[in-house]
Amino acid sequence: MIPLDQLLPLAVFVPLLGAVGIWLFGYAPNIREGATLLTSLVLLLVVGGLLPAVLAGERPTWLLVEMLPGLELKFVLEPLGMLFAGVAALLWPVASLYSIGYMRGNNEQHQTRFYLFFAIAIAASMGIAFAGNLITLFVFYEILTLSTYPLVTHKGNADALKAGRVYMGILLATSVGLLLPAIIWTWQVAGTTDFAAGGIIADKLGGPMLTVLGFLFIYGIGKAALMPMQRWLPAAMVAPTPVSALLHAVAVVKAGVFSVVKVVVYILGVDTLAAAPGIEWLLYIAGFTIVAASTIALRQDNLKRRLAYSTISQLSYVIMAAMILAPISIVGAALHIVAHAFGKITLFFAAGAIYTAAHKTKVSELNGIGHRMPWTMGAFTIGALSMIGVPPAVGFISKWYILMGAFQAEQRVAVAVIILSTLLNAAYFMPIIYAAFFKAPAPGDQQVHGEAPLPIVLALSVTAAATLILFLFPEVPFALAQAIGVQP
Amino acid sequence: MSASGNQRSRPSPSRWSKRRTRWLIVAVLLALAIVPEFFVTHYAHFESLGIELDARFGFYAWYSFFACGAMIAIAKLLGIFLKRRDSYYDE
Amino acid sequence: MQLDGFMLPPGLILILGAFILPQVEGRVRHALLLALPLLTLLMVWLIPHGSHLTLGLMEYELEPLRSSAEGRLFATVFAVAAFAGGWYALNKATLLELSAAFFYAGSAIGVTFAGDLITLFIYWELMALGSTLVLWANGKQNPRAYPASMRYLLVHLCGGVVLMAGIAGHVYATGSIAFSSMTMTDGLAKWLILAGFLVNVGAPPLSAWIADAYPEASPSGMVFLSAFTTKTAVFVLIVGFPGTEILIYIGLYMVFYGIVYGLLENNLRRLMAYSIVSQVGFMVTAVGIGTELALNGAAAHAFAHIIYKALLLMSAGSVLLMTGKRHCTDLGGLFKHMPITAIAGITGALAISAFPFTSGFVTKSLETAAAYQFAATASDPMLLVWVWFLLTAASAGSFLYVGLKFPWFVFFNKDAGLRPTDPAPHMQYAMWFFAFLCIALGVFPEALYAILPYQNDLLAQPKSYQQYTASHLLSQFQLLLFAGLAFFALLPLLKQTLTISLDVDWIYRRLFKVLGQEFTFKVGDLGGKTEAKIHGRIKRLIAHMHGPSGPRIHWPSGFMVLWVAVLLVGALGLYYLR
Amino acid sequence: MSMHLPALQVIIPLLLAAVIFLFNNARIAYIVSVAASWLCLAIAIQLLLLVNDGSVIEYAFGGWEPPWGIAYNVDQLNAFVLVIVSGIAAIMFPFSWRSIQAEIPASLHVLFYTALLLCLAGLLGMTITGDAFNFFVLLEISSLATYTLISLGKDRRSLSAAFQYLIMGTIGGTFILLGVGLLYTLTGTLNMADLAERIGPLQASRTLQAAFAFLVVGIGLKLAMFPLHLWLPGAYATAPSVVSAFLAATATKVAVYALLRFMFGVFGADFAYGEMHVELMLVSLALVSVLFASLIALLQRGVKRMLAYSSLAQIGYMLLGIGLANVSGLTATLLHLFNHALMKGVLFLALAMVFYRTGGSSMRHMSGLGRQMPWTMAAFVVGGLSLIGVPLTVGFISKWYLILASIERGWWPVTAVILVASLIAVMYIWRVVEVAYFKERPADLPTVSEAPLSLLLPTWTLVAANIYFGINASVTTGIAQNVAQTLLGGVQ
Repeated sequence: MIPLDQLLPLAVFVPLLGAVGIWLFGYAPNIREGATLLTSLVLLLVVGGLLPAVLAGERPTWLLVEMLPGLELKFVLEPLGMLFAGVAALLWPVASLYSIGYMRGNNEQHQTRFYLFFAIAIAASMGIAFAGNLITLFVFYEILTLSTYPLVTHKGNADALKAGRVYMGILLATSVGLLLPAIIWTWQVAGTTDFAAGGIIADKLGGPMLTVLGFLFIYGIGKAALMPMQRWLPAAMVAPTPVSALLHAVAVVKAGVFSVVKVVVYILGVDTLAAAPGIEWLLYIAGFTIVAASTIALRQDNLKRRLAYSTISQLSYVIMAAMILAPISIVGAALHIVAHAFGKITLFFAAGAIYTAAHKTKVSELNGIGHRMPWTMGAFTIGALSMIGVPPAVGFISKWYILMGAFQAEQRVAVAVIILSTLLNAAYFMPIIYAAFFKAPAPGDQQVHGEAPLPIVLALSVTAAATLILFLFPEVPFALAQAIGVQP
Repeated sequence: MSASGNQRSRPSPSRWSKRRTRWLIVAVLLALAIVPEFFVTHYAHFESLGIELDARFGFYAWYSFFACGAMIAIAKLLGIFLKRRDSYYDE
Repeated sequence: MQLDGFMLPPGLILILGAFILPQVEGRVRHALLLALPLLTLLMVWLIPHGSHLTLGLMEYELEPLRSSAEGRLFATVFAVAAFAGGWYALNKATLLELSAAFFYAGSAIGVTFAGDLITLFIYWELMALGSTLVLWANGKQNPRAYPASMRYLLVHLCGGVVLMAGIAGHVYATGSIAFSSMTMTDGLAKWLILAGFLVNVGAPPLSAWIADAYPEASPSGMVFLSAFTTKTAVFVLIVGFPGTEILIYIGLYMVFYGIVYGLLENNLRRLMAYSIVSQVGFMVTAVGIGTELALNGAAAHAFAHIIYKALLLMSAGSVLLMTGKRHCTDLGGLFKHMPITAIAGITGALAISAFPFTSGFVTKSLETAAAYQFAATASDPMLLVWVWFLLTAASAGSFLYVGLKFPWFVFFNKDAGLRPTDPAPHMQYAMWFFAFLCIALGVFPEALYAILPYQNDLLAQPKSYQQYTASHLLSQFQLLLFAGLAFFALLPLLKQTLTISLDVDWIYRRLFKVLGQEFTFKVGDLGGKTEAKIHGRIKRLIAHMHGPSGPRIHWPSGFMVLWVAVLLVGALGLYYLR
Repeated sequence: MSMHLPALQVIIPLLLAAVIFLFNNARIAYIVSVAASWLCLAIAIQLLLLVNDGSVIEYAFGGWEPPWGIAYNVDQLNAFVLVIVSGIAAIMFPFSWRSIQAEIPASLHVLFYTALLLCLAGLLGMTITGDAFNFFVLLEISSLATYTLISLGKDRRSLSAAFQYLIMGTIGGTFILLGVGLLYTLTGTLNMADLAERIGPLQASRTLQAAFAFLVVGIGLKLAMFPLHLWLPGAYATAPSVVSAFLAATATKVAVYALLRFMFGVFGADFAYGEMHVELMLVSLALVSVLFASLIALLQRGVKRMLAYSSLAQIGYMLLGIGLANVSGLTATLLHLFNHALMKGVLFLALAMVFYRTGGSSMRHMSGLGRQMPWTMAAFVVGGLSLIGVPLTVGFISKWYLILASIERGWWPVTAVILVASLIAVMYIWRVVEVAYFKERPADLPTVSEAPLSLLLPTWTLVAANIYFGINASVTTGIAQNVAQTLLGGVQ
């Protein structure tokens, strides 16, 4: 049995080792894919091995290197990070399975590069999840941005290039332009960047300056896609679907909102922040983002773009939950990271399955497709229900805690936003479901295809099932979410 | 009474007789409903509040008639503002 | 998980049935369609009162199997409605509609057995989904069904999430998820819960969804739809908000809203939909009064209403099915051709009008009785006086716009030249069955009284339910006959036109659309354009600054020497002059 | 032997320059130069280790004690710079052999190595000397060597660039000489340590102020401070690739060191900040320089010229650090001396490899190279990321301290300018990345293969250094912080 504090860095190094393996075996696709799958399973074991400890209240620490005097790269195991890492580690094997089906089904180019950077991105996600201080988080945050750039521009055409520019531009501009000064400022003020329950700012900074710091952090974390920093996300949809699925539904965007929650809970401190004047504007902006992004989603005919805007909206749920600044809403925020991950990856998987099997990308082309691809569209339905927050899908649970938190903090705006956005969510998802199952195919639509390749169907069925199972058995994520910010 | 009017725009004798019998039946029924009023005492529901309107002679008859008349009138009036072509929302 | 004996939530029988139905064919399916509701009914009555099952979800202990008197009453009539509806739909409805309807009915029964708010909410949302599926099932036959269903779904999800918000707030404030009377708690959460319930009950301002969506379902589909959603909402109001005064006003509004819109309506089944609002308004008013008698009245009226409204809709649905016509203006003189349908329709019409010896008579009287019985002790007696007079007038009005209008324009009036026949035998049987129940409940009300929630009250107040006194019978006859007089006397005013009536739904069906078109939301495009503009501007600026040849520009050395001088002189000057 | 290390540091390259000129054999010249550079590095590291505890080595040349003789003083500051300069030389010199094959006629190779060694000797001498006049002499040695090196460029414009640099460099040298002369008339000594002692009581003297102004402007010219920078882009862009790389990584660094040495070692921090308020001038010029140079860099078609402008911006950062006048700011400057040498070194070397294979270094030449020269372009990307300031590279470390300093100062606009310039850096670096990885290779340009190992190896050594000192920056930061504290002394 490997000691806990060594298991922690393994979570980062296993995917990196996998990346090396993928690179070395690039000439033999079967071995290469085997390496991906094997690595993802090993990672799952490693992360799974950490779970009992964190539930038992242990907080193992592993110091990588002292980067600057007083500034270390270090990892600390902690419930919120465990939650994020757990989600990513659980979904990586599934997404790998899916990728194999998708990349082969569509005869994509540069598959080695694809798997290589995918693995690096996962390593970066693990680094973010287990970061023990802001600087470590920032380091892996930037690595994630850079390692996903080749994935976004995978197709290499003019569109991809343009999208890549927007992607890099916004993510780097926010992280370098806002997040970095925020971190340095924090270091200067607090003398540390370690995550600590209750925050490290306390009374060292107050008044409007604290509000400014809050804005710098939340906007600096561009991956959380708070408006008007959201444009990179729809742009990134030019990437192959597995990328959109795992990275832009799970790893990258979740890294964003995870960081937001982490900063709010462990750096700024919920109570400290609540006293900052005007901080509630962040909540209002998040609320606006939820509604506005949903409204835009309504108008998108491209399925992946619709999902992208839905993601923007759902991310702001987490931000809003965090900015409600109530203990219960933090639980909601953490659970929503999990809930949204499983639901949205299912939706993206389904979009990719449709593309692979039927070569369709538009909502308006989906009439009657549910009869051809019952599994895919069934999974899509479950994912959509989870997005709307209808039981028995896990989306209900997170929404429940966000609402409770809103009542705890008496934030009625948040309640109103959730009500409105639920309607909008339904308004842009339900027509797809109806069209797929109840509308007759357009004349001339041959519909000669059947279901997507087996790995794809398998993957999306697994995540859809997980969406339902997590509703019935939310104990583990719930226990982790409740332990966030609590000194063991 | 009927929208498909052009089919029966000219009055016919049979129609007149039909209408007359109909009214006759109605009149008899109404009379039958009023007659027992002389033998039955109504109970005032809000006696304790000093309201005895509902115990008056033939209260249910005239109250019903006028209430219905009023409701039809109000509906007709509102209809002026609220009615739209059948295909209003489909445009 | 803890379970006494082998009891399962009865609603699950129908919900599971919904998934079994597609797996079987022919006779087996027919048998299941009839047997499952009856099995459910049996289960409903086998479960003794009390809570029998706990399930852990999140940090809460759910009680999905709590039997109570109110719940059992509603569950009973839901099972009966599912049975008769299934019978009526037997061969005609699509498989999907049947499955959806069973899912829907099972969820409704689930609500009646919910011992806690979370279970309640879960079934509540499942109901919304199930009922939407019933509408979707008719999408291929009726192109209007889909848009209507989306509006329907959105209204219900809105109600649902408002309810969820309220429940979350309530649970946060009280720490308890128990579903019981909420009249004592206070604050936003309570009002949100009430609002959530009221959306389903068809209360203003969102009353329009009933008339908007239900008529777009198939003939059998609307029978199912009419039975569950609004009545489940009445049930939760009875348990959660007895005696909440605002319900009196809301109920009265609904009563007259239904009558006025019903009078204006030309589409038969929309007329029926408006009458649902009106009738449910009676129940809501009674819940608002909140005495035991009033609650009994509301419960009993809901029971009777489900049956006679289903009967009316079966009749109207048969007409639609056999003639393809849905408007009063296209129909008339069908009595001779569809006698059984006509008899069913007339029976239902009489029942809804509270004609003596029908179910409506005995149940509606309970509600009016509650108004005057409570008046003496109420804090605001005059309100109750108004309630009584208005409800009495509304009883007459019910006869006017459904009791007379429906049979008259469809089965009598002038012959529209249609020559249909009565529908299929199983549909006739279903209608006979409900017609029988309408009369039976009117003649033997004791059976219904025996299962009403507040037995003590009934025994203590003999006068209140002595429906068949001479005085009461006479008053009721007068009320109805003179309403009839008004109907025939003012018939020219009731001339039916091929129109619809505007309602609050105008806001979301027309206004939002227009606004959306006017102010097209283009945030994404706008952002992109601005970005491009800024990008271009920066580029031009730099190019301008750096000269047209860009990188090849050559700056003379003298220029730099000048700068050296400037800098030195500047520095020295600065130091010396300081 | 070890006691003569300070003298050997300069004498070895100086003597060997003469030796290879006499041998007049290119191959021998190359081998000797490489050996010299490695020896210098070894000495520099040894010196740094000796003074790392904060002590100062005083070495009197030829046994003549100052003020008569020339003294070499080694402290942490100049030992640090010595390591930078000789370290870069140790990497660049081996690289040069292959590189100049393609750029310089074979007949000039010996001359090239001679000039190179002279230049190195000059730079090391400027760093190590404790004598103001000796500083001037060594400056001229290195400058003259530099002019020669630049004029060796294949590009015909290199001649005019070298000439322009010659004029400007001479003016700069003259100003420095004037400043030193003024100091001498005022104090009667040329030894820096003595100067510092004697200047103390003379704070209000006009002559002293004039000396200060002449020195700052003169050194400003040498380090290409805005608006005295105009010689730099032309010189860097047209010089042979390896010369550009060497100069970009060392010459301006030594100039910055000179500024620090005079400001703090001679005039003293109190005088420079308290009396002269040099920070106002430095900060305002630095800010303009950072923004202006970054924007111009964005517009360049030639990658080398783009990097030259980027260097101007980076010099702006260093001046900014001095101008911020606190420990973090000076730490940032010192770190950036080191870090910028590493990152620009990689970028210029990568360009040199591109030039070696394709015969050019414009955007067009780089089109589609990502696939044909993967290692070269990977090195370029790492260097670019470092320049942008991405974490785990050295650029991040400098930027961290610079921003920290501006925040400590509470000068938010300065923070904003630093960040904006970083983002512009993203844009100009990414332009190259996109061209290299996404554009197809133009049809008229030949297909090329990866650069030879003898070029890749030095480059990737620097790449590794970029990453290593980006991850484990405790050592460099520790030295820089120590030095900064010493320099600032009581000021704060």
